[in-house]
Amino acid sequence: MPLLETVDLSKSFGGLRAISNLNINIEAGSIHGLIGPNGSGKSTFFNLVTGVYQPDPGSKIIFNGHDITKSASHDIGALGIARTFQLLRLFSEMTVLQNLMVGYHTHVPYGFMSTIFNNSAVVKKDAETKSEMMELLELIGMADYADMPASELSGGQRRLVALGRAMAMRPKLLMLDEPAAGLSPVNVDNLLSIVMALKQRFGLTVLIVEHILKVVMETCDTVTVLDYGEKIGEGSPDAVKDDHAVIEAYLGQEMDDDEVRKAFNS
Amino acid sequence: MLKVSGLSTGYGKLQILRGIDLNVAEGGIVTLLGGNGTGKSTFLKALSGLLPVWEGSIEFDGQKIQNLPPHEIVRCGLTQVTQGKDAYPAMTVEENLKLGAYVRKDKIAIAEDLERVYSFFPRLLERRTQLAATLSGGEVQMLVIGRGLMARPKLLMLDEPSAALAPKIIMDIFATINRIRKSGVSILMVEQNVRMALLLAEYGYIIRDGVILIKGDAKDLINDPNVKKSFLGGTVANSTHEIKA
Amino acid sequence: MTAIYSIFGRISETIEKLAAIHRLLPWILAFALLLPLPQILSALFNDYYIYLANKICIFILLSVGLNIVKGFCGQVTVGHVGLYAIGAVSSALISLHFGWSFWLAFPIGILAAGLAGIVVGLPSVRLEGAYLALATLGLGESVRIMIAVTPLFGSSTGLLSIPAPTIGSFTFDSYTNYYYLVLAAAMIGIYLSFSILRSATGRAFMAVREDTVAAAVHGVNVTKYKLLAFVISALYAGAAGGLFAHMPPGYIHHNNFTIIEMVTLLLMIVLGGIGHIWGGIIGAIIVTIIYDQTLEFYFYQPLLFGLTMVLIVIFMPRGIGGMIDRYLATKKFIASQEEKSNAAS
Amino acid sequence: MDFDFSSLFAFLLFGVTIGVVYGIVALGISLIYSGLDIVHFAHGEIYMFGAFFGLVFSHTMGFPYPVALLLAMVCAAVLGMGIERVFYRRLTKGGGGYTVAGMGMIICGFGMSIVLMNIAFLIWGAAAEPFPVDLGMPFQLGDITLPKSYALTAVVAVLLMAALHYFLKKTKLGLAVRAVAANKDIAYLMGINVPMMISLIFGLACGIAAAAGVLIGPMQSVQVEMGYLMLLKAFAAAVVGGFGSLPGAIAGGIVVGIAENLGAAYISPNHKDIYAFLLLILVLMIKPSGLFGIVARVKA
Amino acid sequence: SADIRVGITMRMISENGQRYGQMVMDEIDMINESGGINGNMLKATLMNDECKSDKGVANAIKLINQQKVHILIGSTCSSVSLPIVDITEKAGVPQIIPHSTNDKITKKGSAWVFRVPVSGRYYAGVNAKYVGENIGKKIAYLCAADAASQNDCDAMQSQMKSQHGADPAYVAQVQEKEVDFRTHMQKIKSAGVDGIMIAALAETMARALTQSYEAGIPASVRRIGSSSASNSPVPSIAGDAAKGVFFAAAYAAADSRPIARLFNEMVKKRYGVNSPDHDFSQAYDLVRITEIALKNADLKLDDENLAADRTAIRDAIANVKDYNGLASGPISFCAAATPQCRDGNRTAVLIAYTKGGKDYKTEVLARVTMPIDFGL
Ligand SMILES: Nc1ncnc2c1ncn2[C@@H]1O[C@H](COP(=O)(O)OP(=O)(O)OP(=O)(O)O)[C@@H](O)[C@H]1O
Ligand SMILES: Nc1ncnc2c1ncn2[C@@H]1O[C@H](COP(=O)(O)OP(=O)(O)OP(=O)(O)O)[C@@H](O)[C@H]1O
Ligand SMILES: [Mg+2]
Ligand SMILES: [Mg+2]
Repeated sequence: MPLLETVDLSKSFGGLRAISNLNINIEAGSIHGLIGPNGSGKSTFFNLVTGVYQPDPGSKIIFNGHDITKSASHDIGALGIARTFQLLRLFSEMTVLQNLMVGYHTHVPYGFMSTIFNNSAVVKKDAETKSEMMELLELIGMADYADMPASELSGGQRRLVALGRAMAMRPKLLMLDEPAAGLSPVNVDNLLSIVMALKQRFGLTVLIVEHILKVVMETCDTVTVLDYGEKIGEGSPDAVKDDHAVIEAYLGQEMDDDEVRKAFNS
Repeated sequence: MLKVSGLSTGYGKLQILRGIDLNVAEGGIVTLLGGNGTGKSTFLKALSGLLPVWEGSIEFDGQKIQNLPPHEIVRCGLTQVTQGKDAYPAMTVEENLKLGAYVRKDKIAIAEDLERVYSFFPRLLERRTQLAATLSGGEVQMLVIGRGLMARPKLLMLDEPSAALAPKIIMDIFATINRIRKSGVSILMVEQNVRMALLLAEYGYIIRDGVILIKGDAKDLINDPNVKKSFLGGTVANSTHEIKA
Repeated sequence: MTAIYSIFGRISETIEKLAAIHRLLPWILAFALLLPLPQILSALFNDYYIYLANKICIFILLSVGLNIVKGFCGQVTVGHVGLYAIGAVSSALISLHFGWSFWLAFPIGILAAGLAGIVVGLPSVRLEGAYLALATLGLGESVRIMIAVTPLFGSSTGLLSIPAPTIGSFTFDSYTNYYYLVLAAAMIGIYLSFSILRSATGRAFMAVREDTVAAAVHGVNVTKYKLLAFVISALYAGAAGGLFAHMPPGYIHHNNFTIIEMVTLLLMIVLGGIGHIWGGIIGAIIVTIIYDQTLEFYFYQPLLFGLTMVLIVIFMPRGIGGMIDRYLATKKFIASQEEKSNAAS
Repeated sequence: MDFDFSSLFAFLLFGVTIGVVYGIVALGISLIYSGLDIVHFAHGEIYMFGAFFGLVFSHTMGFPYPVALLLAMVCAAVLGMGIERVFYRRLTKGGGGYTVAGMGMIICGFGMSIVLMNIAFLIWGAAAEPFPVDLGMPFQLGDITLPKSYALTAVVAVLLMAALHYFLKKTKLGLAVRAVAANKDIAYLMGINVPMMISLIFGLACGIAAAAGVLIGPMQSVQVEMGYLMLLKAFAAAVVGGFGSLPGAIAGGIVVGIAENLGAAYISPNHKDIYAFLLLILVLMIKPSGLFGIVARVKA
Repeated sequence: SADIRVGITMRMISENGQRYGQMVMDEIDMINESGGINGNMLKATLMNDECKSDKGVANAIKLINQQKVHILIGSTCSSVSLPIVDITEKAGVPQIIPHSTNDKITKKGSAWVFRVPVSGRYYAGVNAKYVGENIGKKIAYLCAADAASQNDCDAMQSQMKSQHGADPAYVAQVQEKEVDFRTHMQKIKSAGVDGIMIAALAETMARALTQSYEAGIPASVRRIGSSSASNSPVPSIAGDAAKGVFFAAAYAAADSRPIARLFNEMVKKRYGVNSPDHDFSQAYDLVRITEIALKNADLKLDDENLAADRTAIRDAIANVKDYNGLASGPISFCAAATPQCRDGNRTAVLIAYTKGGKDYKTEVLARVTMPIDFGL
């Protein structure tokens, strides 16, 4: 049974149909790629699944056996879906560690009332959470920055924090919206190894949107290709890479250095 | 055309750049490469006047421009397209583009340039009356590059123009950049897509920890083993990522 | 200046040590230390300062509450005095009209303010920033006008002879006696604010403040936390209102709840540090004292207050609390740097 | 009881005539909001200063009323620009709106409002000053007398609104103003002289507020404390009309003016001042974008 | 000899408020210059309460505990005097009130409070009698939300009811600083009344008066003012609209007694006020009464005897009988803690403006001394 399943998922903005009748199955334990030209609806898909946008009537989203089509964002998060944002949206006035602690929110083992009546247990549990989060930071290599406000990090560092914050949710499904955009090639490799390590360690299912093909090709088990909100291809990375429609809509021809130079000048 | 020598700057008391020397020749195309957090965007901000220059000088077109207010630097012909994809969300695509030509007075030429931008990026033409807030990430990137062009700058600075773009479009963008260069605009480009950037550029600089580490002809750099290695120092985080699974 | 900082640092270290023994220990100790304050003030200065201490405690409740909703949850409300007024008027009315004891009227007043807090908070579900400020400004001012035009609420004469609380034959009718009551209330208020803000609830507030969409996606029920923040702060305001109403001479009037009072409250949290856990407390103490010391210059006092507010927002946006934090952070950073260089050598 | 239609007409007329004044002040508030993304809480005091300037020019210095109106507008504009330069500049650099700096801006506005009020108090004292202006006999509309000043106000309001609307929507400078509003760094990179643009916005908005002050002076006399109540009503007007929308500001002002007059006439005279706030809150809850507002949804 | 400490809390933010405060301070200085009181100097501390009760309370406590004053003067606003009554009673400090007219101040039953102005209950009685007999019974009321005006308005309505059986034709409560009365005026106009009572602070009243004429309510409908109608901003702001307005006050500038003429001269010279309203005269009378009382009190003026001195001063004020000053009638106090004893001034004078503007003129319509128990 797929972990996430969408049935006839649609979303229009005014006259624009950003997603139309999309059926996607994401198998548990897999790394699933979602690619497509700019504006093809990938981020919209993320927003629909995580409840940021409400899908059009007739759509259905099922996660782990629950129908989450109409659920609120925070309930969806509690069910085990974590995501990053294309534009990150870190809590910029909070420290890196606090960002992660918010990610952990749904697993906080005490309620509001115990913060009033049973403060010592709260303090103890927070200390535990903190060390857990520090471990996670260690894992993504940001432990040194734990007490720094997120606003003072560079673009690349922020991406890692966003990843960490999503991981702090202890999700079943991790959805990454262009996690490698703007990273230097070396750091792209680093990021990939971090994601792979996290996946193995926590038994994650991962959905990646990425334009850096290397990421998709090297990590994904299955790739879905969108164009104008519709699925135009799906399969293993290699199969998709050679799919004519996909090349036409998204990849373009592969070229060696000289061909590229020539293309520049054409 | 652009001559930067000994440039140092930073945020508050935190120094980021420590004496950068960099030149862009008239009609040339230069790329600045480096790991994350090494100070590339900071460098561009200093050139545009958004950050004060602590030390060193910036000479553009024979004129010293360090510490001029940003809008005057733009009038000198130096335009930057930022990394943040900052379009004006509450304005339409076309209004955004028109703003790019704010410093210009030649109405007819502006209209021509508008058509040109639309011909580079047909997607923008489809969405010309849409609010920029509703564009996809890649569309916004096209929009801000287009907007930069509208100023008809002498030197266009691009901060990661290909980030978050589909592969097919990246090709188009670089080709467009090349065309822009050919029309007489010099280009200074920060990139993470090292291969494409070095294929396009004539000259390259590699920055690390606020200093220029390597520089040279793009043709040489692309095959230089040190280039690859130097990226290892890029600090997404300080530690190297030996993951213990 | 550094002396002040290091004293503060020393104090916070000591507090932490004490808290390690038992979490309530620093609180009980502080309470015990502050208990003889009236006698000390009376001996050192005069009884007027006991009255001032009473007022500070009430202001602490107000500004700590305001800091929760504004500083931590980022909801720009300027209707806080309205809630304060509701707490005061309901508690006063209940004891005046039904003759109920303070110990019943006071909690009912708090609850009434809490309920009103939900009403004031409701706009926050849909509105942000400036819009919310306007909505709450309207609500706060409406409360004051309602009091001003409704005879039952005191109208323009005000509610007078609101009885002082009693326990058995002990009456809280002198400022010394009343001090024990407001001190206890303020301490409980501070303690609770620390508990709330240092837990997941506090972090959820901050997440809501920073980015509601990101907060929601990370499992924070944004609506719930916004309302929670408003209700908590309203409860604080209600408590402060009740205590103000029953404080001798037991008189409240609608012009105790104007925009000027609101601005004074704002000044408190701005000076103390918006979003700083000590912000409301530091602000309430300093502003009340400075205000008192400059009473003579009444011609220029509002001018100075306004100017202070403007300048603080511009030059010290994180207030005194933020300055202390930065100092401590820098110190910690330097220490860690030294450690590193030591390790290297 | 018979329904008294002539009275109803009178109430509507009162609502409209006071409403346009709310609208003029709201116009300035809206302009600053759409220009800088901040809500200017000291705007009521600028309006008050404008009224005093008008009084000084027309009574102390003896200029004719229209000249005094213009001079007061200029002076208030200069005052506003000065305040912005000296105090607000550092905050607006940090961006307005919902940012922490935006919150600081609101508080700073409150502080500035107190400062201005007390400066005015030190200069002119607390007593209300009469500001009689002879515009000739009032209009007689059947049973209702309408002083000419009210009619003049309405005309000025419409003119101001039209001029501003044209400026923002149709001129290049207007586009630049909107760009500065949204993102100052980027506006700089477009070659816009951001500091000058901000001064311009403030100057315009404050000049408009002064116009309202001078116009209302003859009807209500001039007093240091006149700003606060006007500010509240103008806020209500701006929100009801749609924050940032200029025709909305005037329309909102009229709606608020009518609402409070009808409310006072037919619901309860005691609660006249509450109706504006109720309307404000109602509009915010039901249609936060107001009658004419535009919403820019921000993409996730 | 030592200092007699006097604490004053007043509304020092309005222009006239400042003048009243200044007058009290000046008169005290003059007492000191002429040798003080039995050789003791008066030491006065003046504080501003902005007409806000919490500030007034703080001032009173500060003056009593920090300055250790022997006597407290204040406040001008009823809503500030009211809570201070409790403070002075508990602390045992005599409080003498310059301007507040609210009934409840003396009804609280404090033995420490004395009122120099005429209580609202007397004003209402005088006003209602005159209105009912000379103007008519159909009266509209506009009442502003400050304590004095509210009190005047309520008392007037109940007096019209009890003296003439008349119900109000229209009642509206407005904000303290209301600026737009046109809707009310329109309704009043359609109601066709005999008179309009406007109870508000001076500036608000002036605006209401002006707008009543703009609404087309003819001059034949008489405008009745609350006691603040005597304040000079009313005629100077309302201009022509002030003409014909009448009100009850404690002092008439048109008073022909020599003492009054001298006083008018003095106020004009010192404070630039053309013709002083009764708040000036009350402030002046208050200082004189205090002076008399202090002269008669046997004061030790050392720290041990502070309480005794305060009591002595209280008793001395209570002993002031038939003080004939500026007030239109004699002022007498007595020892019991009752309104009868502490509302010392029972004579109201009915005044009407005959000319508005900065150089306004008044005439006296009647002078009435009320029975001591009236309105209780
Ligand atoms: N809130 C919105 N209102 C109107 N249109 C929207 C909105 N959000 C997205 N769109 C439109 O929906 C389409 C899909 O956008 P989406 O962000 O999902 O693209 P994407 O596939 O993520 O692109 P990219 O790779 O460039 O990030 C775009 O054309 C965009 O303009
Ligand atoms: N506003 C700021 N305040 C303080 N420090 C900052 C700020 N912006 C960036 N920095 C710091 O300056 C350094 C350089 O940042 P910069 O944005 O120039 O890097 P970059 O080379 O563009 O990296 P990337 O490729 O990730 O965009 C980083 O270490 C970052 O933490
Ligand atoms: Mg996207
Ligand atoms: Mg960068």
